[in-house]
Amino acid sequence: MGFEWIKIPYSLLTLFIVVNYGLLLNALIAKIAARVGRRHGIPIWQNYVDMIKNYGLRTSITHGVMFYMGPVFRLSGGVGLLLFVPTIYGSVMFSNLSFAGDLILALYFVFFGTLGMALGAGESGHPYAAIGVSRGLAQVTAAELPFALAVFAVALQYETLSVTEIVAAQQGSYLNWTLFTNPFAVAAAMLSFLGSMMRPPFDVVLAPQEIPIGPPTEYHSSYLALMQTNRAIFPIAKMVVYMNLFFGGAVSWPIFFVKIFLIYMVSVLVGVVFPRFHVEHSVRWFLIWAVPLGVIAVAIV
Amino acid sequence: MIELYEQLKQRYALGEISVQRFDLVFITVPRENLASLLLYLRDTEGFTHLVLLTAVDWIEDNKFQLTYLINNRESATDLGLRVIIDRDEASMESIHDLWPTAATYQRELKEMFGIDFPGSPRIDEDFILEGWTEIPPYRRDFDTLEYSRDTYLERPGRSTSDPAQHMKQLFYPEDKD
Amino acid sequence: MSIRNILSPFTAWKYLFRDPVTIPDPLNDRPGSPRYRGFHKNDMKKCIGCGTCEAICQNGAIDMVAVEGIDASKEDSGLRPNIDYGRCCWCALCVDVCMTGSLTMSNEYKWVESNPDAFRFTPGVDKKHWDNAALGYHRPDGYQLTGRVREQMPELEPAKRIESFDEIVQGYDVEQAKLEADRCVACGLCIATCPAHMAVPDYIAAVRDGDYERGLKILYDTNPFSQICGRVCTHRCETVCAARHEGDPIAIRWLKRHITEQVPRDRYRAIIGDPAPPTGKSVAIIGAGPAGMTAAYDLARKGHAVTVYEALPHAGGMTRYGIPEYRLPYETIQHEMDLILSMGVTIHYDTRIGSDITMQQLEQDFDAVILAIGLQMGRSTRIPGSEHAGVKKAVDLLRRITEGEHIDAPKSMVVIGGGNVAMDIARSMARLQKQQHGSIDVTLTALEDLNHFLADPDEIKESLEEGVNILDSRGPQQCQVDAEGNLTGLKTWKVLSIFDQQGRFAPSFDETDEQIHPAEMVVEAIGQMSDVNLLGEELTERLEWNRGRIQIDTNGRTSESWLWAAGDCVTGPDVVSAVAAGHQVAKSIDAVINPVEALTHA
Amino acid sequence: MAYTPDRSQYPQKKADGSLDIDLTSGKYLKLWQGPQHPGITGNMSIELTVCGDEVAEGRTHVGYLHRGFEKLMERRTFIQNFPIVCRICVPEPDFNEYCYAAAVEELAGIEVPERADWIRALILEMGRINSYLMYLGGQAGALGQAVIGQWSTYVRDLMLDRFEELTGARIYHMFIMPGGVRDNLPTGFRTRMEHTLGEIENALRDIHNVMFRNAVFEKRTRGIGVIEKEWLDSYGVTGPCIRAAGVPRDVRKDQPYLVYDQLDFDPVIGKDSDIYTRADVRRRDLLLSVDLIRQILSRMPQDDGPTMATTPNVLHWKIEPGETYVRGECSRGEYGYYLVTDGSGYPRRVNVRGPSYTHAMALFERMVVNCNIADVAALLVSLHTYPPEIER
Amino acid sequence: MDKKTHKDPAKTSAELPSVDLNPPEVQPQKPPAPPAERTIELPEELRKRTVKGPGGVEIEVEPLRDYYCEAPPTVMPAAYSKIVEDLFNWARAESIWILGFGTGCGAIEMRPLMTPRYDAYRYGIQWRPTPRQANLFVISGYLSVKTLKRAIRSYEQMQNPKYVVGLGSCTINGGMYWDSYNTIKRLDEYLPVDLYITGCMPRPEALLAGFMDLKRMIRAGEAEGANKYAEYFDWYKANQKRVIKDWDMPDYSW
Repeated sequence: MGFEWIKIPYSLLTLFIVVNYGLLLNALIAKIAARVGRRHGIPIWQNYVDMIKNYGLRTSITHGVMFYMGPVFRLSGGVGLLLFVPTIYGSVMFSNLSFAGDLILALYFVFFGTLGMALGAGESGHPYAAIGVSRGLAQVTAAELPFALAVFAVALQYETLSVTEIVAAQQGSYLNWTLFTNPFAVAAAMLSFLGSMMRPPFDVVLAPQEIPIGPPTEYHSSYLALMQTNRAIFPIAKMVVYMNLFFGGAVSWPIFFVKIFLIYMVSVLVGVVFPRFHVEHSVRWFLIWAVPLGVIAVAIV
Repeated sequence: MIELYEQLKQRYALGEISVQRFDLVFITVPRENLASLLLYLRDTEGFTHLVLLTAVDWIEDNKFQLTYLINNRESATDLGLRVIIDRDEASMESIHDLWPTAATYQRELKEMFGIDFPGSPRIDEDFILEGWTEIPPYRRDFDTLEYSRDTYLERPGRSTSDPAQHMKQLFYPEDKD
Repeated sequence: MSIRNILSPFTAWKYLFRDPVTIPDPLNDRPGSPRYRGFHKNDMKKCIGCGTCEAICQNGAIDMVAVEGIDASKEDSGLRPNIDYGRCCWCALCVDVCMTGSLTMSNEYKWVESNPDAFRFTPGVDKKHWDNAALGYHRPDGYQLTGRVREQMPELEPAKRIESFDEIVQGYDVEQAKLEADRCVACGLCIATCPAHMAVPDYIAAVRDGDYERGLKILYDTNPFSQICGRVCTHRCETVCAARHEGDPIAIRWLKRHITEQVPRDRYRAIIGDPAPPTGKSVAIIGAGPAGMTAAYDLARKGHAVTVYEALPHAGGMTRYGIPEYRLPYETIQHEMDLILSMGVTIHYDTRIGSDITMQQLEQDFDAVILAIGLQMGRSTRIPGSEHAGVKKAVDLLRRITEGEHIDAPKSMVVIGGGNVAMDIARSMARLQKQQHGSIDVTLTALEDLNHFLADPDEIKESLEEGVNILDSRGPQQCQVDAEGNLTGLKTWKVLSIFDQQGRFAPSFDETDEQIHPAEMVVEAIGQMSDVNLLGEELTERLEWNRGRIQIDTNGRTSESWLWAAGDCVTGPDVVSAVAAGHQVAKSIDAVINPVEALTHA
Repeated sequence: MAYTPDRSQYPQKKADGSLDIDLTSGKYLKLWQGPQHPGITGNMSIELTVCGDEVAEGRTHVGYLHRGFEKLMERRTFIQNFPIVCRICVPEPDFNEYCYAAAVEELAGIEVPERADWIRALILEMGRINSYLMYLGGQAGALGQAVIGQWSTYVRDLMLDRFEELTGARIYHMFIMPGGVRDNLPTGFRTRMEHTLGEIENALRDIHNVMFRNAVFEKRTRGIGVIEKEWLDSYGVTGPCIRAAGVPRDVRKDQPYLVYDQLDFDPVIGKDSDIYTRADVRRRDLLLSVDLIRQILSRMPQDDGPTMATTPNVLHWKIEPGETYVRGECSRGEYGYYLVTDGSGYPRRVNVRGPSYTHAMALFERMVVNCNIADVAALLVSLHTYPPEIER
Repeated sequence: MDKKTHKDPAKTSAELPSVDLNPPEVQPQKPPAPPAERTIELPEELRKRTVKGPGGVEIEVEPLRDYYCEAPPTVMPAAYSKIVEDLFNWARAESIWILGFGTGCGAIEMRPLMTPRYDAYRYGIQWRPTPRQANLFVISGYLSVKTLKRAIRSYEQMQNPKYVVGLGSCTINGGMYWDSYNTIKRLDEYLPVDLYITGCMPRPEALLAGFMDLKRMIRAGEAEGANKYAEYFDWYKANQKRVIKDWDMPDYSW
């Protein structure tokens, strides 16, 4: 199979749509959370303004090469994740650079950003960033474990490592979704999803009240803007993976938007109303609740 | 409270008593009796709560008055013990071993009045102020207004007139006095 | 970890479907509450610039500044509070303490500026958009930070005081005086109004502190007639007192009296101190009234040799011969005079200038001469019958009473005049009537209506209490004489107006409203004039005159370089004005006859 | 189950009892929380020496808000002090006004009209509600539950509206003056107050459901930050902190001031003395205050009458020599003013005893040892300290 | 371990050519206090020291030089194109991130702003816990000298352009602490202030009004406090050092 160059502009188009959707979705989620707090919240376009503002700041300070590379790594993690999984099933334009073994790559990219961030934040020299990073790594590792198990289960179930094929297998009826064919795997993955979305009760990494927002403490100006961009892409990309693996993918943009929104809402539903766990609590929680589910999922398959 | 005073008087040399309210009495105590008296009051008479420890500067007499206010939670009564110490080289025995929290009060007194409490934890550390170089600010001879005027500049351009002087200027400026 | 504790938090999501509670437009929807302590307002019409707001402000936020377009008057310093919002804490103490209630607060609270110096303004002068805000903090009714009500002065009961010439006013006791002195806010508005510019707030402070010796020192610095003024001063200061706007003015006069009463008389001399060493200059003073004696006191204290010539047997002038004893006991006057004389003043009683000694002699013997002869002749109404022997002049009668002459009190009498002298004679005669006949029948008629009497309201009140029948707005027309030539009464008409449209004295009457007041004696108390015969013709010729009075410059000096004039004879009847004039001439003379000394003092 | 090592041996101590902490060993990390730190209660800071996630030593640093009130008050007259005292404690300023006024009245021998006493009690309870509401938001916020703060601040704001219409200001009310209170209740105040109280009760019901009946919240607060029984006296613990330890100590009940002897209530107490219990005690105390306000409004004199006693002219007010201590039960514990007069127009000495003084300093420094750094913010909040009253 | 002897702060300010350096509207009233000879002990972590690295390598560390940049700030030019600068200014105005540092009592009225009643978020105003990401420093009331020190460091860590709003009377002319020995009187002597909101305490509505005004200034390109700070850096430093008697920190800490 020869590489089709047309895929590159198509992928960039996907990226463009996702960035905008991500920015708007983040704002919408913020508005929803604000609504629970009985207020209106930010305007829907606020994230764009913030980004322009941050890019437009006149000074920025670097603490070293890795400090600069941190957001870049993170962004490439997000972009990479997005580009190597198909966004819209069955669409040539938006299947991106998906290929046979992309599931493994996706798993790698999920972790990649965090690692990059860890290196960058470590370089920033701020003790709270260091604490945040160590918490983040511990928690992400714990949260990745059930996810990996779930992915493993799914891969076993569909006997493929290609996301496209997994999505294809779920087409037809919503009863074909992994959600119904392998609920344990989905449950394990969704618990892990809670842990990776940086929302309570698993946001001890950022924890503004303890370690002023943790790893990104020192990030500012265009670095921060870069991270904001990533914050629009990465969760969406991750949810694309979830959507593809467990919720039957999307065959068109509207379905994509709705599904992503709903998946996002899962973490918000929990996040808005709970306080946060300790990192020990959350690690223990993943190991006690999520990992067994993943194991069961694998076992059942 | 008076009974308690009479009873204490049997055992300790006590100074004058002033009854402020039915539940609040101040007694002057010689400094050497203070620690044992406090211990006795805390352990035997139930005055277990150290409400406050502070000082009053009687600069005219060149004395500091230390006030130890203790409270009996059961009988809901307060007892203020006054200790008069010299203002020069002011120093007093620490009571942080009776109430750990007294260390904080003593730190403040050291910083704000310059009263030393040898042996009290972290007594020489900065507490509230930072890099203070003048005389301790709560002493009466420290003039806060003057210090503030010299250190922190005011916004210029203000002036005021005294009504009487102003009217004099207008109506009878020739009068000397 | 029960299942309830996991599910219960999700109830929070119910608010997703409810409207937010956010205020849609907080910038405009939220006026301050009716009591809100927002930005200051000041009613320029009410503010008197007393500076009490400045005094109470613990933040030093208020400056009193002169404002263009607002002129000072006797009861308004012309200053206005300028508030620094870089200091203010909106505690509203200034509003609470404001003596006139002019200072209030609006309910406006938004003020943003880039320039930090812009936050100073004079409310009421610098126009602000909240100047007309209806809501905002005003001092609530029924509470006050300074006393409003004057301490009641203990006085003899009317029934008792009419029996004798005993002093009516008893004086404050220490407690009362402290309370009264406590009300003073020490704004000092009164100082400018007092002709002698006495340091009123300072001596009131001395009363508060109970330091009467300090108070006495302050008093005698500016007024050697303090004991007298403490009783009979016209106390114009009290008419401009800041406290009068929302309460009674401070009883400044009574506090002055209180100080003089609290210090033992034998301490006075020591407190006031000795005069300066002799300068070798000499001054003659004609008339031992307030003006003359004040000048004598001042000059003697400066070390000049002072000689006073008095035509009557006692010093004190009008304060002694014009004011009845029930208002001002003679022994008080005597003490005051003795005090002045103790400064080294020589006095010659019963010495009349012009007959006993001439002005020319004085001119030669002394470096300067002061004419302080006062107003000793009563004016006449010149109505028909006023030349009758039963028609008397008030000043003459009062002098005779003082001199201890026996006066046959008429059974009934009428007094013409609405001033203090009229009240004095009416009440004095009422006492005599009471003593001689056991009953009172005194009628007092005046042109003015009761609200415009020249007499003190207290005098009027006390006269009424003592049974004097006061008829206001009555113009005297004729003294009725019967066939035997006895005085039978006074005919009066109702007054319609006193002044014409140009403001000149031209009373008009309602002739149909005629009354006859039966009386055996009619006393005219419509003013006094000066007897200047003592000057001698030659000097009278040389001097310049102004409407019948000797012309003087601002320092009290006449056109003759050696002669000064002071007191009622040039300024009109008022004790404290006379005192002020005495100071004035003393200062002027001192500067002239002792220029070096004056320069070093200046 | 979970591994719970005995931490009482840590950090290791030297022979003289001081902590054996060698910063150069690389084992320990110095960590500053504050003053610019969102987890700190106001402008103060704590200097933590941590070993891993565990705090080996904590030191409270205050003084960032020091204005020298006690000095400033010595050069202000008795009336001039009344506007400045409320600034000592921002979230609950009224106790300063009350304690100062009561101390001055006691030494000056001024009898306050009864109506003023009722209004004072009303204001103090309103202030207590505000303070607790702020605490609840802070406690949940310190654990990452932002929504509680949104709700509680909203109802607190409604209460501020009541404050505004009663006293003329939102934060610094300056309403309780030496001599009484400035004014009567505005017309219609009772109705609006009842409405506000209803809103507060609704919000508290929600907060109870979302915050207190919350598995994660319990996980984070049960058994954490326990004040031991023997610390209660030696560290001068008062207020909800001591009541959460099961000691029914409430100045309102023990030494009733104002009109508290005419109101029906029992001190709210807890049992476990941990963060959760303290939060719960405060929540129930808040409800008690709601009830007390209802009692006050129904029992106070219904007509308008004088609310101020006659004082001497405040410009020259002097008070005879004397000294006194006046206390009240504020939302954080015992609040008191020690006032010494010397016969002049100025206080000789004023000493403000805020509950935060002992809680945030000695007690907190003791409690923070062996605490997880993630719990430090929650622990500090649970002591409910306001820095300005520590340093004044 | 050698103690670093600092130049006396007062002396430093006296050496400055203060007249032409002054921002026009802020003239110092009187010469600084006479110098008092004393040395300031640096906190332990800022002193020069030798650190043993892995493998026995000894490294000389001089924290003030190594960890901080002592170069003063520079005036940053606006974007080269007016349209771009206008766009940036618009974005800056619509996205104001406030540093969550409650320096004084005014902090209490910030919380209502963040919460339902006032909900400043809808105006593009947010709070950031770290100075790096914040654009607006609200000095909420009086500043004690001890806090001033922290405020300066926080301010310097913020990125250009940055704004300062003085909240309450105390920032204007000392407020009710005008005679306190521990609080500054004029904020503009130490930091460039864009806007003042008077009141004690200013209500949330007044704060919002201030923020709206600040937005207008930012949009108009008038809020150039950071550049002003850089331009008159020596003047500001001299003022700061005059009141912070124990200057034991780097001269500029970004």
